[in-house]
Amino acid sequence: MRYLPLNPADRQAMLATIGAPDIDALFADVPEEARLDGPIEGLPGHASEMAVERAMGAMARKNLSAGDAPFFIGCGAYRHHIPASVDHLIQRGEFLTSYTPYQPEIAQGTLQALFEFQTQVARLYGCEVANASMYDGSTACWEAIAMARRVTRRGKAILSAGLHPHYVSVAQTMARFTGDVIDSALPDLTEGAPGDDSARLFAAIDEDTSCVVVQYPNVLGHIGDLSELAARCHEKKALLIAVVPEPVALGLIRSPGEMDADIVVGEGQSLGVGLNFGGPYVGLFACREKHVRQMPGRIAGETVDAAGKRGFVLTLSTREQHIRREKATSNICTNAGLCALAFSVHMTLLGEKGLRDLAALNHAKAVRAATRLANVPGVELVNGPFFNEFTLRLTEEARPVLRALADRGVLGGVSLGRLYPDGDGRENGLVVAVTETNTQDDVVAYAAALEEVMA
Amino acid sequence: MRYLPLNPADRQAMLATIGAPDIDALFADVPEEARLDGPIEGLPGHASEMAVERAMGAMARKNLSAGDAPFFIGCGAYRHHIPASVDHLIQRGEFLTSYTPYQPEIAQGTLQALFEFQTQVARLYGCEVANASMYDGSTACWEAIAMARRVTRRGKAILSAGLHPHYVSVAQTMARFTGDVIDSALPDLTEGAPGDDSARLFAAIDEDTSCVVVQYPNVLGHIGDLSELAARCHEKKALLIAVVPEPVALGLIRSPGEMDADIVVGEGQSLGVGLNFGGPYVGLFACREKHVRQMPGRIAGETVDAAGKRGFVLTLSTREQHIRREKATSNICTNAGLCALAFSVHMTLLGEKGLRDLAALNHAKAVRAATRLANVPGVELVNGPFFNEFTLRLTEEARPVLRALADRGVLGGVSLGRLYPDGDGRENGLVVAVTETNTQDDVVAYAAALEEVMA
Amino acid sequence: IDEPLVFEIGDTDQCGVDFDEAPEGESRIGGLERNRPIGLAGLSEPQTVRHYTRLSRQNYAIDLGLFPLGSCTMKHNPRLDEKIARLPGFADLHPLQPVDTLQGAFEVIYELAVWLMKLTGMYGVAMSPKAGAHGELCGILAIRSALEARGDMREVVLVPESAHGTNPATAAFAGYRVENIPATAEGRVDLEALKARLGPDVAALMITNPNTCGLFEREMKAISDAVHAAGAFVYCDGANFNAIVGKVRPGDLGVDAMHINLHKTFSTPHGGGGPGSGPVVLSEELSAYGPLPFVAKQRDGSFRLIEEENAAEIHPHGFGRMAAFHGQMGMFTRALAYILSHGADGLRQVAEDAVLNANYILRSLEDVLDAPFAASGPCMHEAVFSDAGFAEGLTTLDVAKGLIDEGYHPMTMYFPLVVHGAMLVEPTETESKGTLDTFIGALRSVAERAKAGDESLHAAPVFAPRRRLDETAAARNPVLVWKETEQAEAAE
Amino acid sequence: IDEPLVFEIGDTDQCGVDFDEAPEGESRIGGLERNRPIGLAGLSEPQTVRHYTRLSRQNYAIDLGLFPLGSCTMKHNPRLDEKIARLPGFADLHPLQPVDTLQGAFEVIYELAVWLMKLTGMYGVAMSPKAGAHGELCGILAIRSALEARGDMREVVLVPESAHGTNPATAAFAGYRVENIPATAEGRVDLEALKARLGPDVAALMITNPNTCGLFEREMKAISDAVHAAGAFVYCDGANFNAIVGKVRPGDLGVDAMHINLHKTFSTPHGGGGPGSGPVVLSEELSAYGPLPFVAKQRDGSFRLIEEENAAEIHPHGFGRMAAFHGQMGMFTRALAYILSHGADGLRQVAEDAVLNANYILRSLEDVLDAPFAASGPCMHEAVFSDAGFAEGLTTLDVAKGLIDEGYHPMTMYFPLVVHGAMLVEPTETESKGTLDTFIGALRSVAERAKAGDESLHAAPVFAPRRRLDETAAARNPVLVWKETEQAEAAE
Repeated sequence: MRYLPLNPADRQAMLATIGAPDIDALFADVPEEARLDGPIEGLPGHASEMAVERAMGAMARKNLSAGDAPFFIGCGAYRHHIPASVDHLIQRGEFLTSYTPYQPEIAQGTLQALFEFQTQVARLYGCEVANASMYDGSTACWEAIAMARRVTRRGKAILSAGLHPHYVSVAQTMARFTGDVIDSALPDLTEGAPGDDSARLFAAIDEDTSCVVVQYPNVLGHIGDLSELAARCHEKKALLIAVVPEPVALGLIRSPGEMDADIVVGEGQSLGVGLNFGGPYVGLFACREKHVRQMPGRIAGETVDAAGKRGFVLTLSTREQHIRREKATSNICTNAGLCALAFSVHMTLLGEKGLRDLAALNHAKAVRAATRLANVPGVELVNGPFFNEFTLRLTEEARPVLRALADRGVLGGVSLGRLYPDGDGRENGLVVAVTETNTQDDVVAYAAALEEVMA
Repeated sequence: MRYLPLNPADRQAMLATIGAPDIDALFADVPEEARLDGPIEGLPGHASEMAVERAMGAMARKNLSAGDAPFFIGCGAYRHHIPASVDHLIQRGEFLTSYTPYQPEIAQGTLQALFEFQTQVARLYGCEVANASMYDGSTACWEAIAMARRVTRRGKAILSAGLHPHYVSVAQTMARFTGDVIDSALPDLTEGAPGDDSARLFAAIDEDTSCVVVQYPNVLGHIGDLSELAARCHEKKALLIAVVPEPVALGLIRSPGEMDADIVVGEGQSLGVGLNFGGPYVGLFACREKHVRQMPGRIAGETVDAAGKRGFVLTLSTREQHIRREKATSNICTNAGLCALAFSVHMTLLGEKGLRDLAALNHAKAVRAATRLANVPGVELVNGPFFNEFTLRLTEEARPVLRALADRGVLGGVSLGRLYPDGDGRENGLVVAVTETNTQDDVVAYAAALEEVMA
Repeated sequence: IDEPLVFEIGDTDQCGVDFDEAPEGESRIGGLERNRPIGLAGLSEPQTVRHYTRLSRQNYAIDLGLFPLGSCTMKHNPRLDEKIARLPGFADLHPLQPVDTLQGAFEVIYELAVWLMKLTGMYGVAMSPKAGAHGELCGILAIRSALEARGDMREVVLVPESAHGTNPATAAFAGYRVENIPATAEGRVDLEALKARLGPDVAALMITNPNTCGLFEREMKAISDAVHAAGAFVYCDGANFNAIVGKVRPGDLGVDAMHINLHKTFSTPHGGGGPGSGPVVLSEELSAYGPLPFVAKQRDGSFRLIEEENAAEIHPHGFGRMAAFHGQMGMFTRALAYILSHGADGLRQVAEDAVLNANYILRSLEDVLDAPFAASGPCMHEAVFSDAGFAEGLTTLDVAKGLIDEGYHPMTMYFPLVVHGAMLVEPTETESKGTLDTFIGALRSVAERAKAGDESLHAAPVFAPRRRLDETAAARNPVLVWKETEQAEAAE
Repeated sequence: IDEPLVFEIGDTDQCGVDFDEAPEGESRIGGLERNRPIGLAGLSEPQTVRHYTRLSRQNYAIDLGLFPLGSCTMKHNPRLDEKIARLPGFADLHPLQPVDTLQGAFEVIYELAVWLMKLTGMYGVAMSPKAGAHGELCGILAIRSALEARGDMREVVLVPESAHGTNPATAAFAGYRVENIPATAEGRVDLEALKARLGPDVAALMITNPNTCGLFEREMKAISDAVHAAGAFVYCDGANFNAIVGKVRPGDLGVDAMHINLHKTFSTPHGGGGPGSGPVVLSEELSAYGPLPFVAKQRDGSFRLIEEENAAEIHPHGFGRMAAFHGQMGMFTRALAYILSHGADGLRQVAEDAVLNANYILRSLEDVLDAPFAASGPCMHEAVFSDAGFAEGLTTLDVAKGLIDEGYHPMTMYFPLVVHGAMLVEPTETESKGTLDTFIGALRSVAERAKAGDESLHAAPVFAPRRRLDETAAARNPVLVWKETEQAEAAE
């Protein structure tokens, strides 16, 4: 057993010190009838590293990796190029195998990195403060709704039709038990900006509204100015929560904070983390300074040590479960520390110039791809403004088309029919994401395959 | 330029400090007619990380990786499973990006690891001392011959027919210029133990002989006791140099040092390093303590610091080129530090028990494979004793057979015709290596393909 | 040893990434261009590597030494698992790819699920929770769903005094009122007190077993029976499963739901605070309410994904999603690699060695440190000590910080709450006897100083990258992001 | 900060690797079984990771800070290159696979060769030398072969006083007698002295350009002409090619052979002392004698390997192998990734920034440190200082060790030999202005202490993992391997 340093002689010596006749004596408190007397049957024994690598490698090879096909899937998780140095750095044992930094004197590496992360997130989102990460965008979104309830002491959350349906589902799950009221709607592909239901939102805001939740860019790729929505919310003393699924967008377009959103949350996976089949990701969470004591999750703060030297600590922990128990702002404990570090390293490599260049490149490639794909007979681009993701309306159901594209080696996007199984015209919708990783060859291959399939 | 931190403003400020009008002023000493006035034509400009990864990845995919086929090639480089932790550790920036440890106060990590490496190599080889590595086995072999010349003040080296022909070639290259006499022979497949020319060696040793060089296991996989050869060498005051291409063998079979070899050198690639298409590898070099001042290469030694604490330094550097210049024992400078570390980490993970188990597993699998392959009609096993490599004699030329096996997805070994182009029966020889990485399925696939090809 | 902030050494023009050229074309962002600087400092790659490498060296980590954090199970993280998780066939998959391009991914999830169910003796498992606390929430939501399905709207969740903070927080987050159950003097749940409190308003008991005093709840079966008899459910906090994996199955003790912290028992790296992963094993009754999505194996050996579009038919009572997508795939691959490496025999050995190591520490130190439950029988994976016997003015905190100067991360402090000045030490199975002996010597020496009244402990640590940090000032006047003005002041 | 030796913490039964079970069967090792213990200590994986992680932290490295080692060119090592080198399509190839399974590997070698030839303006390149010194040997052997082919058995190689030690050692290793050529006061080769020495016994001049005084040999063309006129060859030590890559081609200056240290100019990591890689570019005449094997591109775009079985026809005059197999593939992939990343424009920028950084250091410190060649014009990639002006009893060594306490690796000391107490500082292009400024401040402060006679410098370093180590004792009584007895003594 390569991971277990004790050998039989050690074990004997230690049992002698303990004064136990054998190892079973140490399990004496386990009721004998429940104690297993040997390895569980039907489960294999230990295996060499080589054997495990072979078995897991075989499973890995049963999947089609994004890198092995022209790849256009987004919808809340985006494929970007991550510099090799990011992974190198997060694999440093001192980051990878360290604990939550409750002992700040020997955790300044993690703490300073989190402080830098918070600063980056706050600036990217145009907010005053940010926390040290959440699980992912979807849970950050619910936590924001719950926070709005605490801030406003109201229980109705109005969700935009452009909010990712998984995020809506998470909110509905939780609200079922907390008693919050969730006012949601499904996106309409047939008129106006897709998924932009501002009129509905304006009309729905009332004195019971804790918050309006709007996604930017939204699930269909649409982007629109949030300023008026923010004003309408604030008129009724409700909070505006903006959800940002693609942080790269904010290298090009205005941040929700600048447009006066109160809480901005989102998914950070695009930078540093990678696709990972949906997890682990990293939830970003930022808000106004005045609301910080209602914010969930860990927060790093600056202070000094006994010698007057600058240092960082986890702070405001009276919001947290390990101190406040049932009165905590959230039950979150372990969050996404290493993913936050990866995000922050990638952001540091980019800097403002790099983020802006990256965003411009994404947008330019997306525009070119959208134009090309919309030229395919039977395909129509429904978006007005968008960033790196857009929605196509086909003359037929999108799901079988995607299936046929996959048979031709193209991963062409997400069918709205998968996200919204109830039809109503959405089944013809196809959401396509384009990033800097897509070559012109990819676009050509996609268009050719789509023409063939739609013919 | 992601690796260049200076920006245009920095450059201007620095030129001002220097007092140079522009960068070209700093190249004033380069004759103007030779100075290039722009990037060299015909060469591309800088590229993104993603583009480089794509280009290099495309080249990588044009090769058939050993892991993607039943793989039986050895002949001086062996495919073993390397634990993932080895690569993790050698990628620590403090090891990867550190310098030769000439400043021992801030290089104890490297120095202690080298001291441990030397101890491991000396013990594995059954010798008193070892150095901190050579480039590879072939150059270590020549350095041993040159060292024998210095020790014995004689100039004739007798090479066994079982010595790897590349090693022979290196010795011949160098001897052509140094004036050493190289007495070599080609292996005979038709009688006795393959490549074992002890009778010829015994007969050739004389008063001019500086050394006899014998490989163990030899290039055809044969292993034999070296004790008598050592005695015969010592009778004539010549040195016995043993060359070990496969360190794993010494987990099972007696070390050359135990059989009284004077210098033991070899290739260390099997442990920690990997195939790497032939390099970088790591040459191992061990000898008697009394000859240490004639040993080439760097050596780490133990000492104490000004506070009396144990520490390690590079020592006996008066043998080396940076001190002794033309009187040095060798011109070697940079050696294989990181590969030596990888070897040492792998050896530490194995320990004696692991090395013995690994060797036993290699041998058992090789015996099983040899038995199976020798059952194929037209195939004969020529070895008596062997470790994990053996030679088959086919009823036809081996090279086209290997070619046909490769077409069937099996990398079946090395044809002797490739190593010894002059024929004489050797062209029917096929050297096959089997390690712990070969499954029974691999053997079955090999035998089936061979039957098909030989039919 | 000071490293400036990125914002102090970088600037907004510096960049460590090169890009391909952007194609020409119109912009389609509808006038939403950024019109103000963002303020993100960049660094070239050499500067970035150096910044984070230097920062990293201010951390303590498992790779550097023993981490005696009770209840946190900081064990060795195999590097094989890191390699496996990075295979493109796992790491470079999108969660919304067509399902037939993901069969290997589903196989990983399914295989891991089978192991978890068999190791715990449970019927089902929800894989998507993102961390232990999220798993607790999932389990409690399943319990609440089951009760609601019975038309039984209970309001209270009982939690022992010694529980992790996440337990009451979770219950509250799920809309329950929390009540505490006391412990006996020997450090276990007071069965009689529990029975007395059980009633028709109690939805569940959240219990930790082995508990946070390091003891196995001997009467677990009786506890479960009592809870069930009252129509409530038993939620087990699986944080300490490492102590019993392969030795006893929680399902055999009447547990209805239990989360498993993959990073604790199955060694996914803690990463300075996550990511975690908290699959929840569930009884047959509760499984009906588990979240979407999940993986099902079909007759032909292929895998099917159960999500919204087919759930109505196959999983009609599920309470919905806990999170977007499938859960922490990166942790699943690591955990499965770990599990396959150990196998059933190795996992059992894990529990035995973890318990052996903890008892060795307990018995090696009980002469110098007060061990309140030393007489309660063998400890499981962790040993608890109290501050009884320390000289006036010297505290558990001082001992913890003193341990830093001895080269160790401190033990868990002031938890569990039922022990005064508690010190909870969990060595795990991946520490050698030699390391334990050295650690025992170090803790003994610090403990002796605390008992002798060595006031110099107040100054500890002195050999760490920082002296004691002022946490009160940090909370009173929070500085949570870097601001330019700060830099200007610092430069003065 | 002390870490015991593996042999002190491990034992021969401990193992950090698991194996599949060995198949049953007879042994065929002919009675050669090991019959004595080997004495190899093992560790479990957790112990191994910790041992080497701890050891690593006693090293200084580029990832931690500036490495001002003149002539060694310690620059940033891109992590992309590490990733590329580990692609199974490169790392998991055997050198003796059938050649049509290796076309991508040959493409890497060929493409890199083309870059090296174009960057140097040379006709051919031998790729197989394993390091710079090995490349020198290869070049000198080619020269000797060419002379022998002419029937011209010359005996002497001329080497400037300032040359690297490998130059004379190589010439001697190849069977030549070495004679020194003096330098002028301004730090360059004395052309007149060279001309005076040239004659029919001189086989080659081994020159370094830019030279080890950090200066470009202005009269390089005249030097080459003189050497050629005498029937000899010009070997250039390419260690300092980083200063001029993309700015001037050695081939245009009359060089006949030059090795390129891939780890210096093209940033393969130094790794604590290798592996290096030393391809040698050659003139057309010398190319005919280069070693086997090598790669040739065929008309159809495929690649062919020239080795023993076809060499008689294609490369009849080659002098044979320098080493087994094809050279340092792992370094080729890294260097090519680096070259493609920079491109022709970026490599030119590399040289410019390297030279700019060095001149910035030279001019920022010449007021406090004696710069013997300050008046010789701009320096190239490195700046040389002397110990002139240090107080009695304080030496370059003291300054170097003092620099360690300031957090830096020392500069190259006592080299070149032509400068008294030489300090050779090469910052490289991958250092930022901010880092240079801080370094300049640190070196200035130490230099001022040396001039002021601050005796406390003798004690430096005091903040490093070790104080000054006794190298004399180490050499006088060499302890080169660990022995059990030592341990016993240490334990007493």
